[in-house]
Amino acid sequence: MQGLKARALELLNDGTVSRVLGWKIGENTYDPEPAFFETAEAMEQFVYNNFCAANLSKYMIEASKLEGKTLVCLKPCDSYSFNQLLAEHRIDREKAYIIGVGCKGKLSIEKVKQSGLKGILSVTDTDPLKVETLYGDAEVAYKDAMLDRCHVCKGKEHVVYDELYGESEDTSDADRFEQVRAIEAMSPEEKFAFFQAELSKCIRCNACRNVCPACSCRKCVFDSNKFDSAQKANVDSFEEKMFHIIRAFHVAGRCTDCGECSRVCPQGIPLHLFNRKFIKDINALYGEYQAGADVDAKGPLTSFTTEDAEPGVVSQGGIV
Amino acid sequence: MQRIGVFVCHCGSNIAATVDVKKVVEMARMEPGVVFADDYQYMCSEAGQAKIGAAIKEHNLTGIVVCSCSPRMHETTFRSCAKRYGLNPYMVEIANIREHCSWIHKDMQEATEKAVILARAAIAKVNLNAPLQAGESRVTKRALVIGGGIAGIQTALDIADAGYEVDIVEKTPSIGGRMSQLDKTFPTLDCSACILTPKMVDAAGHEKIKIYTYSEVEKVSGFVGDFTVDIRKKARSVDATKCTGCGVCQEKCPSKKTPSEFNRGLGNRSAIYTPFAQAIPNVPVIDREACIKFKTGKCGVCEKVCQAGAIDYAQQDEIITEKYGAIVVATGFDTIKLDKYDEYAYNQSKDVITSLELERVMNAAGPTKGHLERLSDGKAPKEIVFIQCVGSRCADARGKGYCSKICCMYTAKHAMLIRDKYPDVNVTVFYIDVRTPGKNFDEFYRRAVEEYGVNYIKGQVGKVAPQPDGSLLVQAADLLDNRQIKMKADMVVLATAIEPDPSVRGIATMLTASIDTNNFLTEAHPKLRPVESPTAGVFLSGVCQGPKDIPETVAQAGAAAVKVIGLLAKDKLTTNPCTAKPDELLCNGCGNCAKVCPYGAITYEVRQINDHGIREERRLATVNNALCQGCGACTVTCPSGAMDLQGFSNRQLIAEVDAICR
Amino acid sequence: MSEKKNQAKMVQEISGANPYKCMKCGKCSATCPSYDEMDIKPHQFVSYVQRGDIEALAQSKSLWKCLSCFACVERCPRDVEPGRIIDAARQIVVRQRGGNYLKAEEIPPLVDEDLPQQLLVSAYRRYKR
Amino acid sequence: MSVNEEFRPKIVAFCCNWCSYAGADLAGSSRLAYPADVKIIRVPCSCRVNPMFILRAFEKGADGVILCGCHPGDCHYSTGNYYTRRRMTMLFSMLDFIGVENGRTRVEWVSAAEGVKFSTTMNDFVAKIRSLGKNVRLGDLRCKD
Repeated sequence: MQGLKARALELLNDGTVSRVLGWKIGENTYDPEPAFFETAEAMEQFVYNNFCAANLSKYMIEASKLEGKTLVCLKPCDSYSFNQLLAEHRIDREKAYIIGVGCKGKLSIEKVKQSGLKGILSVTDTDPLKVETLYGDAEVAYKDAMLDRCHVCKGKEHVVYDELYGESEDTSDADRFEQVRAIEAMSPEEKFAFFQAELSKCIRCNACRNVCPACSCRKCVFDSNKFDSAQKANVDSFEEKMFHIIRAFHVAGRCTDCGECSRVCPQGIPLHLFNRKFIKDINALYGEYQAGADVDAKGPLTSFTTEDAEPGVVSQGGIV
Repeated sequence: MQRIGVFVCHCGSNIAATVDVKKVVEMARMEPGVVFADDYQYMCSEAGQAKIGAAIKEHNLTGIVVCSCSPRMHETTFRSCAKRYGLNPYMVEIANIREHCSWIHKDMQEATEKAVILARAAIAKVNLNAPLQAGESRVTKRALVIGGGIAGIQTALDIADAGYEVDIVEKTPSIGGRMSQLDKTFPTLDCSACILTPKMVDAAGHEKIKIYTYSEVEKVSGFVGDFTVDIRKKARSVDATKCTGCGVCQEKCPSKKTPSEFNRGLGNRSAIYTPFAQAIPNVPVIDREACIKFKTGKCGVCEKVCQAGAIDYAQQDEIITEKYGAIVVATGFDTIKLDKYDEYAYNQSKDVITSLELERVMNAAGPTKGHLERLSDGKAPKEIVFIQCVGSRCADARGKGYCSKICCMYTAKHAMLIRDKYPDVNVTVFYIDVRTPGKNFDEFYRRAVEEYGVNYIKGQVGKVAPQPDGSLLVQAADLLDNRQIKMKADMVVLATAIEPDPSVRGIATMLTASIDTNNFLTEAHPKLRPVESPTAGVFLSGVCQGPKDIPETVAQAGAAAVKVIGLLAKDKLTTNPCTAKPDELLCNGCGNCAKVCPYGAITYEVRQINDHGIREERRLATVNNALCQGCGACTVTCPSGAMDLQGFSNRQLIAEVDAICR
Repeated sequence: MSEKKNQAKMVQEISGANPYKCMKCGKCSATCPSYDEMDIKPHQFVSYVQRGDIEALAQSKSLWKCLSCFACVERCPRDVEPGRIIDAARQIVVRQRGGNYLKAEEIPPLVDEDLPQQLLVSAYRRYKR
Repeated sequence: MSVNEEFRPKIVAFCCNWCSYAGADLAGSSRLAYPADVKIIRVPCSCRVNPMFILRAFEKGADGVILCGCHPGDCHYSTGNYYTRRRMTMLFSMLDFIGVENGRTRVEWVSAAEGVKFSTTMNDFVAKIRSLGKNVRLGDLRCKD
């Protein structure tokens, strides 16, 4: 981390970049948050540890409007989001100096809590995690504290960067579509019950939308009057019901499966399932597609072939 | 708030018999924005339109809803009516309570309820309508005719005679089409070539007509008044500017075993060939598939014998890009394949032929020099059987569901000609129905029976079986005599169903002209706009639109020409104002809309904007209204909803949905 | 529903044929190998069904002269398939007589070497499900 | 009579102006009946139909939504219905994924010449919706217990 900080400071000091986009120390080891650093003093607060899960690419939209270059730290999976934003002209490559930072799987305090520990005072980001609690010390295996998304890691490669820092590790040890398949196998009643239970937790805090690098519209359709679907207050109930389906549809073919939506949901709704379902369908019907892998690729919903499957495929045994 | 007038049409009894129009009026009055509602016998009539006009003035209407027939029928009528009375034409919406309601429902209460809902949806939409201004687009004063048969030639001549430039694109090496293959024509029995050739010559010599033979349309873009077309001029391997048409090359060409397309495969042609003697242009082409020079590199006889030095083996396909204001499709027909009709032994016996093949056999320039003879052994037939409706009027997948229309008449012609020239030959025609609507047509058929002694038997043939002695056993039932017939014939002629030339499918796709399940092009209205495609600027001529004979084809060709002339006579066309429109405050500039635009109408530019006090440079989508055709593909691709479609906006469509589901 | 109409409906149901699609082309009669021995000709079958006169059809010689060769079914341009109609009429008669479907295993012992092949084929066609 | 026969579903049919709306007109002028439950909304092209419209219809009480366009390859705008095909496949799959009966949505290609197909399609779709009964699953999930 010190090496990364030193390199960032060096680039800041020699004027290569005007600011650094990274993570700031939080109250605890486990809650670093995204931040811009413009001075050496501010850089004192800079941190990069195994809890730095936040995807910083979306902040580059605002950073692209600022004078000078912004140094941005991107993990391998974040670099896909960056590329996708680049493909959609939302950010300026010239305004970014990318340090591709190494990642060995990011940790989640929620996972630590899920292991049954209460009254957590401090936690390390080591393997295993050493946890100090009101009730004594404990250990949690690294893998067990890792975010779900890291179990289906996209790999060690950064798809875009100016320089690399640190080692990465492919932490995938699970089938990416396993959960989607499990739901697909349910009866309509079970599916409905599952999503009813999950979605009824939603409080429309918009955290998923705000964090999502694909949800980067200047003004969300749910906030505009273009579809008579505006206002968070219940003028009508339309947006409440359809928000998540529409959101998933709007990012379909553009979502890089970064998993931020599920990570930030205060209610723990597995929102990534909607996106993964679309990704799985797209892969099955229109060929393997990873948003952000190639800036020049044609998106699956902005292209077609004359031999595409008919929508009736859904009722004829589903998309396999 | 709009001030809306609702006008409910009785359409005589077409609507009023099933829909309680008074009730619709009454219910409409209760809808938001409605300040006036009334009904009338015929809204589209002069008096009906005057009623609308009076209401616009009297009630100061800002929008109107007409509950009547399909908007495809009278939307234009009511829009111009509104315009006459000072209302923007795009403030008019139609509730289709005839085709979509009164004509399909029997129960009055049910139909009335539905009509009320349809009216409500239209009212909800008009509440959100905004006045739109139609733009203008230019008209390229040149027409393209695809297909150089009698339909295409006639259309081109008529357009050219009116003073406009016309190009004909013909895929074979010569214009002339199917008609050039025919021997005689009904009901006058004049020689087909004698009446066609002068037209071909006229077309070739006309200063306004340019003919591209051995060429195909490869790409079409643009829209009415301003099409851009790529024409592939296939390499002829002969320099048309040097060739004198002497024909020596064809005589000397050593490769003479290619079945002649012109003679329907009944004779052979050389590798370098003109399809027939009167071909226009009289410039041969080298069939590179058959040419020894192209296959082995050795030969070059034609080049050696050509005095003019016209042979050019190195010639390449050429792409010509040209602009047109109108396009006429005249791609014609072919006979269907008979592979699935084993019972007629077409593939087993050379003596079973199609009627089109018989035309070639009867023709003096044909494979038998006009002698009626069996193709198997060259013997003169004594007994000829004609079978009608082969593949026509079939409900099964083997044939076509429609009547091919021309077969009854040409069979009568064939029967008559044979009996006239060979009185000792017996001619039997097996028919299901004899259909002869047309001037002098039934008289013609009766002459075949009464004067020429052609034996007509009602009953479809069940089977044709080649016999060891070379004859053909024809098995049929005489339905009027109630007896089964087994007769020996020397020759059997099949009145084979016709179908649109297979090339029409690709052309229709390029032109986005709609096509029916039989591959016939659809007309804009089956009765009122029979020579226009629903796609603006595309017109139909000849059999590509439906089976028809020569007189009908020529008549339709003229009609299509008149429509083209009417279009080309205009200097400007008003464009559809229902185009896509981006909201610059919402646009992300992400580029997805341009990816789905079929017209390349969307571009991006960086502009300074003021977003509620924030001034910044943004990359924004811009729509070219002259190019946008208003499909709306971009509106759904746009994640922020910045792109909307005028006349069919998100809010308008949602209002309709809400009104229907209320 | 009258008995007449009922029977006509039954014929349509069993055969799956729609007699109203017939355009009276006579290709069935042209094709039929048993034409001369039939009193009601194949192309007339449909008229009897249209009129609801199944009784006459049931009484006819044709019922037992049809070989079920299905040449008419094969060649009918309108998918009316008179062979199926006569077959259906035959089934109605058979059912009335109390005879009904044979089970497949009951067939071999009944097979007589002198039986015409057509009969067997027709039987198999009818009993295949 | 069973309950389903008395149930009159609300059905929204989006029809493209060039093919399917004309097909519906042809069904009308050919007097080919289909239930009055079907109400048609005219759109220029099937690709104009935003999934939001479909969800909106369900939310407002529709029991079935059908989208009709030109046959693939015959789109008046060349390519519109190809995008429709992908979009609707995705949407329908998602609705199926969350447990909405997949018979409630349908896409059919109906040309201007296919009045018969339009009518049989609508009859068939209405029968399907009647058999599925009232749409309850696209209600507000949070308001249900």
